[in-house]
Amino acid sequence: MDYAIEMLNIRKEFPGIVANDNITIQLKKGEIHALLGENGAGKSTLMNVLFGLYQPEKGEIRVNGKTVKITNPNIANDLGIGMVHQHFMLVEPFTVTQNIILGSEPKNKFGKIDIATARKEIQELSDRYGLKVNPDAKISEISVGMQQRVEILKTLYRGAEVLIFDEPTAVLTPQEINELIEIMRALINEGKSIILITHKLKEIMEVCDRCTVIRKGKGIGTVDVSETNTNELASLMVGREVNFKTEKIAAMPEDTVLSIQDLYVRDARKVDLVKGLNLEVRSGEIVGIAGVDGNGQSELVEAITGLTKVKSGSIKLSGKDITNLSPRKITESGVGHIPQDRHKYGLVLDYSIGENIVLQTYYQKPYSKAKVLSYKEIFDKAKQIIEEYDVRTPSVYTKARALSGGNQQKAIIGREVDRSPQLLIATQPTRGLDVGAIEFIHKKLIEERDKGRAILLVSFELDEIMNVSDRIAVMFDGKVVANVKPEETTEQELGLLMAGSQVNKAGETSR
Amino acid sequence: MTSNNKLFGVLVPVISVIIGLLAGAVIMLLSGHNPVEGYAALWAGAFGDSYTIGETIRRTTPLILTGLAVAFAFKTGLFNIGAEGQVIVGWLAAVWVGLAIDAPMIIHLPLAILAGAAAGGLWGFLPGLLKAKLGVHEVIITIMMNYIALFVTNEIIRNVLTEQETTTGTIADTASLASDWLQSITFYSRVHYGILIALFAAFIMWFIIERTTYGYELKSVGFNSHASNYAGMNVSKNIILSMVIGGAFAGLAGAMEGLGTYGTISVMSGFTNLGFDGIAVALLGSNNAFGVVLAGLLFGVLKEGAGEMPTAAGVPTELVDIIIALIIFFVASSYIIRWALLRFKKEGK
Amino acid sequence: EEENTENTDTESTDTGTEENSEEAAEDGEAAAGDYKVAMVTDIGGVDDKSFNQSAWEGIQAWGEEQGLSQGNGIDYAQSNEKADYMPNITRFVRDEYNLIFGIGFELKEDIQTAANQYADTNFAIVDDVVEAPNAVSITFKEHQGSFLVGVAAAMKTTTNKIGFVGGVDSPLIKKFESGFIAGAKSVNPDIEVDVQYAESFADAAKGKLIATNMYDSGIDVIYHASGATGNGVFNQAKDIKQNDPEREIWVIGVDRDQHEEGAINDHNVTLTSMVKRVDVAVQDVANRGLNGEFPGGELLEYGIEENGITFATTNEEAMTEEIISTVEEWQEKILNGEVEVPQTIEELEAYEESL
Amino acid sequence: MFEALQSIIPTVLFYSAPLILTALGGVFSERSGVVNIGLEGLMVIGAFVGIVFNLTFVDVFGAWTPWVSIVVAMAVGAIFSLIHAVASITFYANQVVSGVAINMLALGIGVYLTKVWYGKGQTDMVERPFYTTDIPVLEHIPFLGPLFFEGIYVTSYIAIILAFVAWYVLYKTPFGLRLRAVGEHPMAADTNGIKVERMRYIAVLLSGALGGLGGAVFALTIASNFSHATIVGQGFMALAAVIFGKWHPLGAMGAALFFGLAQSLSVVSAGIPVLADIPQVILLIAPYLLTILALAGFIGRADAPRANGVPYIKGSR
Ligand SMILES: Nc1ncnc2c1ncn2[C@@H]1O[C@H](COP(=O)(O)OP(=O)(O)OP(=O)(O)O)[C@@H](O)[C@H]1O
Ligand SMILES: Nc1ncnc2c1ncn2[C@@H]1O[C@H](COP(=O)(O)OP(=O)(O)OP(=O)(O)O)[C@@H](O)[C@H]1O
Ligand SMILES: [Mg+2]
Ligand SMILES: [Mg+2]
Repeated sequence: MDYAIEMLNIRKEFPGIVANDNITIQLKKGEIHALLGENGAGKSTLMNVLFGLYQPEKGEIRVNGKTVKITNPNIANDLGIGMVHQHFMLVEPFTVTQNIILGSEPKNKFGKIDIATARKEIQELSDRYGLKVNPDAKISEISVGMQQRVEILKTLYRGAEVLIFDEPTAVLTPQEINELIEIMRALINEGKSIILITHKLKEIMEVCDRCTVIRKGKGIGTVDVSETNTNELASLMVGREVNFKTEKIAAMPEDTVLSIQDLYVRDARKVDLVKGLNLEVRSGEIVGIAGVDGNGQSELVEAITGLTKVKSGSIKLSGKDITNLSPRKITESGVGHIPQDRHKYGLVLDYSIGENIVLQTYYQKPYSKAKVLSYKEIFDKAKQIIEEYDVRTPSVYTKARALSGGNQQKAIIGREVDRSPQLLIATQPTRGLDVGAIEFIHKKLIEERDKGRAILLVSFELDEIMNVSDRIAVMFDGKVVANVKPEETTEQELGLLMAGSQVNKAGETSR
Repeated sequence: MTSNNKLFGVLVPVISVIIGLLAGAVIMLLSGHNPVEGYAALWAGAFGDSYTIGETIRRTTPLILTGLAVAFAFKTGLFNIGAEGQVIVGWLAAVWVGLAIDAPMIIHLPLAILAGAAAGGLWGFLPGLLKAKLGVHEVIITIMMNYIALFVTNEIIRNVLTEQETTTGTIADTASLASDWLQSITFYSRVHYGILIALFAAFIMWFIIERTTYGYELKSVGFNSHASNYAGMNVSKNIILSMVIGGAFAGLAGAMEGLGTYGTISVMSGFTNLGFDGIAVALLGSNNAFGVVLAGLLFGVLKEGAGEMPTAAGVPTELVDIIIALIIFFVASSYIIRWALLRFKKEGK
Repeated sequence: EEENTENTDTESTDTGTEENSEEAAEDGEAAAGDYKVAMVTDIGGVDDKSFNQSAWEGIQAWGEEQGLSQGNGIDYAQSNEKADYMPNITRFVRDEYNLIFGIGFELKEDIQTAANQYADTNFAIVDDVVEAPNAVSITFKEHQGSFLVGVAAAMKTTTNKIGFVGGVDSPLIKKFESGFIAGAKSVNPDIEVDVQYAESFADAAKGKLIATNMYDSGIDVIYHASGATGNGVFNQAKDIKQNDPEREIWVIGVDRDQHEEGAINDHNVTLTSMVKRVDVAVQDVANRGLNGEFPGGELLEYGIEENGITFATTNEEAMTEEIISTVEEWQEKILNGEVEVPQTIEELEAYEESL
Repeated sequence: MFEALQSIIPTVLFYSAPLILTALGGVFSERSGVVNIGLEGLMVIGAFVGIVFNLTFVDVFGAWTPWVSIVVAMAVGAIFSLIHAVASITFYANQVVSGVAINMLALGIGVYLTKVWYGKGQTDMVERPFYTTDIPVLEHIPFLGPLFFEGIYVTSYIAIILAFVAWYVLYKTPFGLRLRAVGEHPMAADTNGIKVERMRYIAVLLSGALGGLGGAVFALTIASNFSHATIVGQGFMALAAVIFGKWHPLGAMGAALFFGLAQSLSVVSAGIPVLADIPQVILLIAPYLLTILALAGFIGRADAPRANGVPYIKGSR
């Protein structure tokens, strides 16, 4: 058999934990090979071993049949292994070109970087694989999808034959995902081999040839994708049956909780990004906001939560005007929010889980009295939430930083839901989480709905929107252009609406 | 693991101090001095009799306070290089009130102390404000504010508090922290009640940071201002508050000098160094109130003891600066000490 | 004088406790054999090439006469910061020194306090005034010396513009300034004197900035009373001299003869220096103490007459016969009381009007 | 006007040169992600070595003494900064702490050795400091020549040229790209095969060399001797210049020149009749006030290199 990469019986330990325990994965030349496992199963670790960032305690790595020792990324590069990391390895203030050439820069006679040559080469590569990146753009100014392509270009520029993608689609919009799949196919056509880590079983079914499953650091086995289905993959991975279609009874919406009228919001550059938006969310319903990233969703959420000033229009919560109140006032009026970026906005990573649980309520009774904190109350509360929301952490005193993404997310959701807000805004609540965790979170959202909360779900995952929402508001160019019911539409139709076509017709039909 | 951490928390500074002193001994040997004599002199200079003990305490007092000033700002992720200037204005304000007001002690003394704290707080307010509202780096502003404090204070001493004199008159007894009783039991050292204020301030800092919602907010903003903003905290307010409280501690340090040690303020031709030493004290005390007290004491002991070294052993006082610097290095590099300790433990097993 | 001393002593017993001062007197006389003298420096340090150094030289010279050496009858303590003064003083008290000098006005409060506390010990403060029966205040008539170098500057200048660089604006330095201006104007009432303060005794960069500015504006003689800030003044003068050896450019030193600082190739930019003989004063006081005649409670002012103030003539090329003789003429006038040298800006104004 | 400029410009240049050099060192260090509060200490060491070497070897090197002195000061500065490098890069020390220790250590060692070697707290004045010169050829350029190229310290121009060199190195060469990458996102650099620790060591050593150079230039153009009072705050001003200049070599140079200009103006103004009535204290604080106003008014937010001050521990995030 012709293997591009073989990782045999790999063992990697971290203090107190065996992240990889005797795992084997073999990548055939020219295939796309999925690596599947729950959060914390050890996927990233395994790939970091292959890329030379970690040294395994045991095991053997072969490249094209030859045993190799990969002690640093340079060696991996030389062996033709490139990696697109889960958290992008891009230097933000640098341009695309600078990021790509970093570490292997072409030089001219005077020791100066030969940017022109580099740019040309990058342009060529970009054209060949249909990547469409602008070599002169700054990383901080391009979309996440573009950044990912820069990561891909980085590996291609270094002549990678084997590409590792660590959860590439977690951060992409559906459109971008489709484009990425096209790019991967183009890569395979050019003779490259790919290892793809993803939690999205549909993607595996769509593009992968084979799939290796790991669970809690142990290899479970490798299956041919053509001979399996998503249900089997899921149960292999989790070790039990997983329910995909979220069970729920029909919504019984009551009073209007959130009512937005003719909202205009500007971003930092003083460009209107929300332009005359109208939206209503009633108690007992989940309204999903569908839309391509960058159509004003973030600004909408920031406006509701008070993080950005509203230019004009009004936001009412159960009839009370909350437009341009401070974030704290808005929170106190009954808005809960699961933010998109949990590390930046959701948690103080250096605080313990317990302290994070009271991030909005620390100043209220019983967590503090007369400005003096009561740690007993705080940690009691934290223990209760950890219990209730199945947050896996050694203790409530553990720093949030040490928790896996899924568990961090569960803690945030627990915190927000526990406050019993009238309105719960969930932005990308399941990004990067495994199917088990996703199932749990969706169930929680629906439970809350059934308790009579109004829920606004913002997501780029059409699946999620279709599965969880009772009503879908499609956002395009700063406005809600359509209101549809999930059972009365298809992903295709939604996709078209999101792309802005038939704006008029859709707008008319939905009103 | 936790017990290990606690143990290391104590061991690391202790080992650092020991290595620092050993290094000092080596330097003395290399430069032709007798380390035993040198350290005997150091000891005598700091603890030799009741007088030196009194002076050691006196010297420790403002160091604790400037250490707290820097540590407090650090807790909010701010670097207060401006303790120096805050000390100076605090000193000025305290003496000013001590001179200008006629009131019974129960009013006068607290008022003078508060004036010092308020002046220091004000001096921290501007950098805090500029940082919070305009994002201007607090390090530059506090450095600039140090110079402004120095020159303006000199001007006020010369032209407002006196008529072209270099030293003001002595403050009223009702504003003085000095104590005949303390002095009499310490052979007329200048130890004064300020040490109680410094210890109380350390307690206050501990309480604010660890026990109150203010502390919770301040630390939260220091760790992650985005998340704090998200959670409804007023990030600007907390940045300003942190600089103001830090400044107030430094101002108190100045008040200690003005109301306790000297009873006057003089035109200064350079900085007092209390603020700069405060940075080292804060860092050595790992920015925690209790640590700052101990670090302040260590500084006080070494600096006071150093005075005896040239006369008794011919060793230049600067040796102590070298030792302190080395101790700070070792504490900062605790990683290597921890690593060595772990190795040691493993091999012992 | 001596009678005077006695008087002050006896009078002051009313304020101090009787026993104490008697004891002090007894001590002084009984221990005449091993009279121990020490000094506490200010921040400048014992080798500041200025009054600390001079004072220590005085004590050393005195010690030599008495057969004493450092650590054995005489000693000094270095102060690195203000907070060191008091511990240093007290250390000597406890080591039973009989006479302790505080060098520099910065030690005023501490000497005052110590004198009040330790009535058995004698103290002396240099450059300031304290009030205690067991302490003597030593000051210098710097204005007189400054007057003399002002005369020299006015004689030397060809541009009729001279400069004064002060350290920290204070009554003491104002004394230098007033005397200097008075001296210069006495020779030439129309002379322009530019005055700048660096607000630091340790800012050589500022000193150099000021000197550059002054020399550029046509000033050709600068008198500095600014400690290490003056390094910058010398540095700039020497730089000008290096580039243009023909250019007549001068610095007047302060406190001691700063001839050495002015050397540049075959030239020397130090015109003269206002020399303050702290050593003379210190030896004088030590001797009086030794003889049981400690002038407690007195203010001793050392001027030209007392040999405490002189001007340097080391730079023979620059200090021509003519200049020296003119300066000496004025010195005579000061000595015989014909000229009363102003010590403050107000007195200076009055003096200028009288010209 | 012309004359005013002619007297201001050379003063600005000599005042700023040590700050520029030291600030460039700060830029290198901080661009690589190592905070350097220790600039003051590095200047102290530079000044100490510059003076001591000059005093000791003036007979050996003659007219070349100041030049050899600053080179030796650079070397010793670099070696001294190794302490900061080892502590903050290899031992993951808190970089601010280590920098503060550098400052104390440098002054301690400098003054201690001065006392041990010379038996007193300050050295003699050096016989051969730097002197100003007219720059050949350039001095004849009309108008500009007399302003910029007459009576100038060559070291001032070295400082300015080095600023441009630093800019070229940081922004035009692979080395600079890597160094900046290490300061922004060390893990990204690591995955690209760049040796993060080595880059940081080089950067810190450069800051030591430049800080040493800055201190030596200060000592040999301005102070002429060494004592505890030779370097008092210049290092902190250089640090301020680094931040003021937004961690850019040319920005730092601009900031240092601005400080020089402000100081020079405060001195010059005292001599200008119209301004003579302004209280002295206003002129004294003017340079510092101007800096604050400039920052608050139009310079505003300055973002440090992202990873500045964060030790890079492989495998953590
Ligand atoms: N640097 C590290 N130090 C200590 N432990 C680590 C480290 N990196 C990973 N681990 C441990 O290894 C286990 C596997 O982590 P890994 O990152 O490989 O998970 P993963 O499968 O990529 O998860 P996800 O799906 O969330 O990306 C984790 O449970 C974690 O406890
Ligand atoms: N320094 C560390 N110490 C302890 N555990 C760590 C460390 N770094 C990573 N981990 C562990 O690695 C595991 C997975 O890391 P990974 O980077 O894959 O995060 P994740 O769970 O995918 O989160 P997300 O993708 O949302 O950031 C986590 O369980 C975390 O506990
Ligand atoms: Mg992962
Ligand atoms: Mg993940």
